[in-house]
Amino acid sequence: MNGNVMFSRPAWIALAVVAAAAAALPVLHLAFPPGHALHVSAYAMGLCGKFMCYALAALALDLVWGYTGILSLGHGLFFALGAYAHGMYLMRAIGRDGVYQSDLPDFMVFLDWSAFPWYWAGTGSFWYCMALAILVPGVLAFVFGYFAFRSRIKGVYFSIITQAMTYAFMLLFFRNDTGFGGNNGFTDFKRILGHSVTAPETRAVLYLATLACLVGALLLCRWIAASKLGRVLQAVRDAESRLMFIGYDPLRFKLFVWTLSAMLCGVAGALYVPQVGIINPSEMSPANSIEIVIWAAVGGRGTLIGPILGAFTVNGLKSWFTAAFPDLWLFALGLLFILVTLFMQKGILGLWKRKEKTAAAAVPAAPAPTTEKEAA
Amino acid sequence: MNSVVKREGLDTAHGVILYLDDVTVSFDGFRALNKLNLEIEVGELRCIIGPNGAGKTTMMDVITGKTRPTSGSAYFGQTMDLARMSEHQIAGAGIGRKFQRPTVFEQHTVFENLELAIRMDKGVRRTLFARLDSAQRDRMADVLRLVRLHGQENRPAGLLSHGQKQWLEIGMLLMQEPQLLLLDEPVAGMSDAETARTAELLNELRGRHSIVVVEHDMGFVAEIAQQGKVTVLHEGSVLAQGRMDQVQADDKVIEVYLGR
Amino acid sequence: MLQVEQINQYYGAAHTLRGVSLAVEQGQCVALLGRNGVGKTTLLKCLMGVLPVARGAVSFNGRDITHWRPHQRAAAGIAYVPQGREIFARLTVEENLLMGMAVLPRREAAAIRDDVFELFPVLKDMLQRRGGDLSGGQQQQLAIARALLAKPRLIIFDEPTEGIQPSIIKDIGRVIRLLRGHGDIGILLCEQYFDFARELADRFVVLSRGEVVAAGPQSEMDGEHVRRHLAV
Amino acid sequence: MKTWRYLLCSAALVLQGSVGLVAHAAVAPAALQALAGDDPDARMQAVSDIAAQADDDAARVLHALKNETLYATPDGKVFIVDGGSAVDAASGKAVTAPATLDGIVVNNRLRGAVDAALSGLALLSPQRAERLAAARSLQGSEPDAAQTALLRKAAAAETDAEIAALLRQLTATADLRAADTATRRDAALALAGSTDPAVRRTLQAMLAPAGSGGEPDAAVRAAARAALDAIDSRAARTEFIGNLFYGISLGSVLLLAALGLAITFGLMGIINMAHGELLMIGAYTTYGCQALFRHYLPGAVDWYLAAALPASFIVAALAGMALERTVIRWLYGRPLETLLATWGISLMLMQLVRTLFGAQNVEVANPAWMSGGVTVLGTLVLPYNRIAIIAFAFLVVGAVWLVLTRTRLGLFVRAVMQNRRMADCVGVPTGRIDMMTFGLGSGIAGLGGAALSQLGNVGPDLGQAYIIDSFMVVVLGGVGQLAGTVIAALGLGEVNKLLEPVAGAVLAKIAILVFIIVFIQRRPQGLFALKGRSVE
Amino acid sequence: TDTIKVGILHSLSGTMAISETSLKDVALMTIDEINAKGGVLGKKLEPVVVDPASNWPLFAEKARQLIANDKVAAVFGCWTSVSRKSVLPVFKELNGLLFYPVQYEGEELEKNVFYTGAAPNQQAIPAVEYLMSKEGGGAKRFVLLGTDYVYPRTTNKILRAYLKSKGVKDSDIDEAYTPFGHADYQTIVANIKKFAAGGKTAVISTINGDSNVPFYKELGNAGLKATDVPVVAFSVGEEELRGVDTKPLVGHLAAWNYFQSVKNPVNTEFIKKWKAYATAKKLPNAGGAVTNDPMEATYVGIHMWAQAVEKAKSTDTDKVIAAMGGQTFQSPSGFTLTMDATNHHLHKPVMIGEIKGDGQFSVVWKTKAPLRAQPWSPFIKGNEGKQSM
Ligand SMILES: Nc1ncnc2c1ncn2[C@@H]1O[C@H](COP(=O)(O)OP(=O)(O)OP(=O)(O)O)[C@@H](O)[C@H]1O
Ligand SMILES: Nc1ncnc2c1ncn2[C@@H]1O[C@H](COP(=O)(O)OP(=O)(O)OP(=O)(O)O)[C@@H](O)[C@H]1O
Ligand SMILES: NC(N)=O
Ligand SMILES: [Mg+2]
Ligand SMILES: [Mg+2]
Repeated sequence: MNGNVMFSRPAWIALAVVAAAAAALPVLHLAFPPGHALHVSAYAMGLCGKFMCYALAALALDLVWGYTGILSLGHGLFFALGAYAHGMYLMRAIGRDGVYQSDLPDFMVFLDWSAFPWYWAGTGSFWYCMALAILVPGVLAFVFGYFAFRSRIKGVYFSIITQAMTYAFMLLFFRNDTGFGGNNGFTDFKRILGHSVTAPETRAVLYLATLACLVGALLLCRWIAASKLGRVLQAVRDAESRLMFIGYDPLRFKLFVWTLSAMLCGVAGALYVPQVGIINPSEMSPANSIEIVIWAAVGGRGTLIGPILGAFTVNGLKSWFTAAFPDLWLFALGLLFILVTLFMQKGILGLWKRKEKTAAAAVPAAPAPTTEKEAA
Repeated sequence: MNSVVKREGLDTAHGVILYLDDVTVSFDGFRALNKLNLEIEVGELRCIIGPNGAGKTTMMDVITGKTRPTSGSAYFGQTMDLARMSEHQIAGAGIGRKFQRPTVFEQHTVFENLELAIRMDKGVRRTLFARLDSAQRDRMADVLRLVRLHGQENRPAGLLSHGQKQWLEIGMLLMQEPQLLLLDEPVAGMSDAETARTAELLNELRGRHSIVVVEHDMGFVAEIAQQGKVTVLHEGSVLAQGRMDQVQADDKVIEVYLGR
Repeated sequence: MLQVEQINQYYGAAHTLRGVSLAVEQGQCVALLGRNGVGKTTLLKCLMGVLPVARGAVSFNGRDITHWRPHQRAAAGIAYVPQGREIFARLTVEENLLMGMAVLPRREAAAIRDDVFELFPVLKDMLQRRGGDLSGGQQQQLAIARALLAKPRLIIFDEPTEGIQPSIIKDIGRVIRLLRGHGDIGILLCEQYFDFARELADRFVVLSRGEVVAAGPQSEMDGEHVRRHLAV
Repeated sequence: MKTWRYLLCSAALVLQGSVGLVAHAAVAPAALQALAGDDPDARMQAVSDIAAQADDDAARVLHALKNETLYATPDGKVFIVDGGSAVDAASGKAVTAPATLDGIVVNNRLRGAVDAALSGLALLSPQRAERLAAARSLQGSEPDAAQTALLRKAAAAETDAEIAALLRQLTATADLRAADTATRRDAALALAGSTDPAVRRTLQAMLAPAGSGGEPDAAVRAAARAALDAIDSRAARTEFIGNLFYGISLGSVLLLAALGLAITFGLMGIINMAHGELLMIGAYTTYGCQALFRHYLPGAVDWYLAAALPASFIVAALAGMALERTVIRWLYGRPLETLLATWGISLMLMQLVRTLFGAQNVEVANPAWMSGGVTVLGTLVLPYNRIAIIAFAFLVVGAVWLVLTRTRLGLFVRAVMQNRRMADCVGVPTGRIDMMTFGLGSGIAGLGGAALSQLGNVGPDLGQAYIIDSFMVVVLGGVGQLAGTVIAALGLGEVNKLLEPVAGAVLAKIAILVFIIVFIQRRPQGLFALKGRSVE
Repeated sequence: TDTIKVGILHSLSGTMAISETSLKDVALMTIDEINAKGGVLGKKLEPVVVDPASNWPLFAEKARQLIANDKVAAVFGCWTSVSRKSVLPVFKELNGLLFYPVQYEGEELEKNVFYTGAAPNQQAIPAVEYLMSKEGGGAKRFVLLGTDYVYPRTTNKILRAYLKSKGVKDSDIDEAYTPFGHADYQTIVANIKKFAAGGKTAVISTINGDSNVPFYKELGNAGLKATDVPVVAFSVGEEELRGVDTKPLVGHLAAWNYFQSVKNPVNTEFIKKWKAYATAKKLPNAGGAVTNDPMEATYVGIHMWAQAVEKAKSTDTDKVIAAMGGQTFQSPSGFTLTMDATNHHLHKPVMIGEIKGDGQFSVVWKTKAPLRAQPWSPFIKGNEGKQSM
């Protein structure tokens, strides 16, 4: 718990090893021809890249949920907004190669629009869109959070309004008139900064960028969690009112992590969209946000590494199951969630930690009144 | 312990640190406080007693911003209108409080509980970059010893016993270095010996901080009140006020509170 | 009636109770003393079944209840006034009192006996208020009233005077004395307020670091070695 | 126009009392052959010819045509086939059905003609209900002046006030074309009470500029304008009342969907993501009951709901109790973990249903007494199934309220949910109460599912459609507040339905969500928040 | 290897499972059928089934997995347009082959895709023509009602242009959309009623998926009969009607290129095979198994692909594409369907059916011969130059 060291030495080493191994994938992908024993397929690399985006979202969620006790059922929205922001650039980058050979994206031509709506202004610039990918979720989170935290909305009340928010955005984005491609969203991207999105080198670079962002975000979150601010956040989670009486303004702290977390999610979304090749409003569906929560819970919340592990585990299993047992995989996944909750209270990471220090098990399950607070 | 640092904005020119003026708090028609008037002087140690439900805790709630008065006003110093300040602003302005039911950060260690309480700028940026300096460390060590939790500093506070939590909360209060300390039943659940220790501690703090203590333990009250004022609350307003021996002899007080 | 033999309890790796034994006889009041954090509450929780015991046995009226659930113990006639009151915060005072009679048959549990209102008149005025809105002392009174309503054979008090105004402490003392006077009720009283305990107790048990370090009849309670264990 | 011709010839025949006289005449084979043929106009004519016969045989053939039990051989012989038995339509004799039979195709045009012909036959039926239905079915088309006489006759013969009024309105429509201005004006005024959309059209046409087919006489125009205004203002009122009703109806659906959750989540604090699947279990149980009735008690199939309600309660409650004992009981005090586990349960239950019943929806039919609706204020149809569901929702709420507040069990439930350990210490068997409470919540969800099956899909995704709304309702009302849940459900239903005509379904839904977000800002603990210390 | 792998990419879970599951099953049945006759090029077909779980990015991932890892020769799959859009880039990049069996909005033409479902001119326009005819009731006013996404929106855009060209005024057209999964049609049905008061009205429904049941139930109970206000649907088939009590809906219409009730030997055989398959594989609800248009389109698609492979003597994508053009197949619809060499769409007959009490359709109108698809609808501006495609 305590400590100004960000990681223990073995943890640093483990992180370095895993990061290096992950960084090796694209090298193997490029260096060896398909069929070679050491070749890593575009599929495998793409999968891994996609999972890293998910992991980044789960990590961001963990900062607000695991540390600060704010259960967001709307992080999928921030993720999707980041993705849409980058998607706008990618749509612009298609240029006149679309079906209708217009400067406008096909869906706008189809809606008989003759010019870009105002909010598309400047989206031809990659960096502007990158900024949007961070700022749009950030500003939305800030405004939403400011009002919600100021009104002292807590617990499930907060969770449910975040869910209402993402649901409302989903419906809004489904509308064709909203100007983001309606149900189909954005797809059929051609190039990014002049490079073909399907070129192996582009993929490798995207992959590496994702890896860098993930590691960077992990270090950032870890640093925050280990700082005194991290302990204040945990105090917000456990006894917010007590915190006020020793002079902290929980609003600011909550707003800080909440906004930061939304921005990290935006980054994850921005990295996600060129790698999977599509963004559409179903990414904003409430179920997607719940899934992010589940990755964090499966991996072990409040641990930062846990959510990353969780995102990989759940999605890895899902990818495997949907191909291996297409008819039955939901049983397996459902069962996994139940078993994890029942037998691994601290998620996957808990298993390993338990071995590490048995003493930690002495921490009792929170007593009844506290849990009521959490529930209410 | 070092003396209280003068805080910005607190104006105690008239020697009074807290004014409660005709404060009324009603809950759905029930008046927990009824036109309560109270003044606490700078450096004073005031004991407040009164029957269960007299409104003592509610009074502290009003002072700390937890409850807003239905009518009347509460001022910290000459200028700070407590009814217009939020809880954290009040705490930041220099009012510290120990709750009747011990409330500590259960998931944090004893050490972290004290660390969080340390007096400093409690903004986001400062907190993010905060490092303990050696003076602060020393102070924490002092306080740990004072509340007799040394050796326990790495235990999660949730694992402490009831009495230990009481102590820890007092410790946090000390770390906060407030100008006005509000102690709601500080010795409830403490053994006689511990009560005596607490009395000693308060006597030590006397003069350096203004202190308001609510207690039902008459022995303890007598020990810390010394020749100072004791206020008796009843049904939301002051029933009697005076030296301990005067109050104890007051018929009304005996009737509603002490019993025969 | 209550027999505790060599019970041990652990919080994780911490050995909190180390072979504690004690007994409470019918009509007797036993005072449990000890400094903060020595394990008094833990012991009482073990007796109530809220915490499991690792080793040792608890029997009540000759029956081994070591592995009984709390509600079974309550049904057998043990009532508990916990430290921290544990009021049902969102139930009204009346409902809290009705909960006290959960073990009684429906017929007997229909109305609240008047004797508790005689003892704690304030509760009568506050029947429709939510338990959680009461002041600390009022809640403590409510907790005691709730326990009394169960018509228990053994009452376990964990610091019943905490936060209570002096006149009512006296009343509580009178009640305990009255209960003891009945002759068929056992009382286990954990108390920090030494004078109060000494006045009421027939026997005492002193706990230190999870062990019984002294025990004996009330007459020995002021003895040097008892005081030593209570001093800081 | 056509409709009228069929009606009037048959009605005319009946008026002349000819029904008895022509009884037992066989249906002309030529008409039947045409009916079985390909030429649409010939088929229409055939219906007309058969209707003109206006006897029981004709009625039987027309009914058979309408009910898809009329078959033909390739050479145009027509048979009525009902189950195993066949009747030669031409002779009315029972025969064995030839092997080459093929159903006679009816399209809407033909069906309309058949309906009108049958209504014509029914207009003078001794059964009031049949006459009323017949008179109603005549609304919406315009008679010409020559046909009015017959209607007048029917109206004169009519003893029932409501039917007579309908018929009079029909004749008034015709009078609008009378040569006499006074007649036209009276007719226009008489039509102010009409609810027939066709009347409105006619009146509006009268107000067109006189040159382009409008009414030339100013007084008649004024009368028409007045009648039109009366009709429009009544229509606006009716529409508003309709929206109110739709709101209550939607609210009651939300309520039924959310009520179980108000217990499992509101009271017990379990973030029960499998709540939707408990609804689904209730709905599938209803489906199962319907199937059993269809198979074993085909005569009583309309009463399958009587068995389905208790059955869906019990099945869902048992499922809930099983979940509670195996999974959820380990998670008390860890509410957020319940989200994860119940999500897993939800996935498994959905897949289980997919495996057992298929991914497609299954059919749950409204019992006959719940099909259709009652017409009020002339045009507003309140479907019986909606009315039944509103009533049912309030019944269930009442029952739950009684159980929770008026019984010892209810007290124990609330106590256990607030402080499980202390409830245990005062002697409440908490395990059993937990199980029963979760079972109760689940059972109510099952009831909700049974009710929802009467309105919408019964499929593996049924639960997913309601889960989000259910959570919104419970949270908006204030967690643990039954009254809040009721108000929130009805409130959301109303707001939604009042917005929808203005904003459209999509924007209305978005507006509702924004409303919820804003509302919670004002009341961070929901509509019925507790105040005071007890909340902390 | 001695088998040829083919991919089946239909959602078996999530919201689209309701429609797509039976396409997976019919695909497996068709593959069994081909294998029973000796397979293709002398090799057995080996189906690779995956579940993209109604999740569009997962569609793309699974498509890549099928093509790149499993090396399937062709993929049969997708239902919603968005799922097709999400896999398109993958098929283009890896030069795969997709057979798409569902009616859709057009505005697309990809070399790597063969469209065996209808384009708007093969379904929507004939249906509206029919409604305007005397036989269809001579509708003058139209409610265009759909789920809010691209297929309904595009279809309605085309229909609006078409109706205008037929002299229907804008005030006689009402367009309304509901979100996916919308379940409360009270207001909508009331509005239809109100609108219908203005003259002979027909409703053109592009409501998709789960919303249809509540819509039809509301319609039935609110007393809107098909003889008054007929509803013609483009996404409601025999499979969807299994979840509805159709007695109150008799007479409402659907337009497709195939109905189960079509009478011809090929269809009789097709239905028989499907029922036998459902029973043999113990599919849930096998007793009530029905066929529908997208199933037929799947069936036709797989057979045509097999024929093309035989013709090309290879499973190589480019060779198969070349061989697909002009392939014909005697389909259960009773017509011999041809694959258009230039636009990759099937020539299809159009049929209009009215719902019967037993959940089947009676065909009340059909084209004499298959129509060529116009993926680029002439009713959409900017498509003028694309009519030769
Ligand atoms: N939120 C509330 N709703 C209703 N009544 C309340 C509320 N808060 C406090 N009260 C009532 O106000 C009165 C004063 O309570 P308060 O806690 O201030 O008493 P106190 O003097 O601190 O008593 P004690 O010595 O027992 O702690 C009590 O009668 C209590 O029941
Ligand atoms: N849930 C817990 N987990 C671990 N340790 C605990 C837990 N609860 C209490 N302890 C520890 O066990 C010891 C005994 O606690 P207990 O509450 O029984 O003390 P007590 O004698 O009742 O003290 P007090 O007089 O302060 O109430 C204390 O050191 C406490 O820190
Ligand atoms: N293409 C469709 N029906 O979405
Ligand atoms: Mg108090
Ligand atoms: Mg204790």
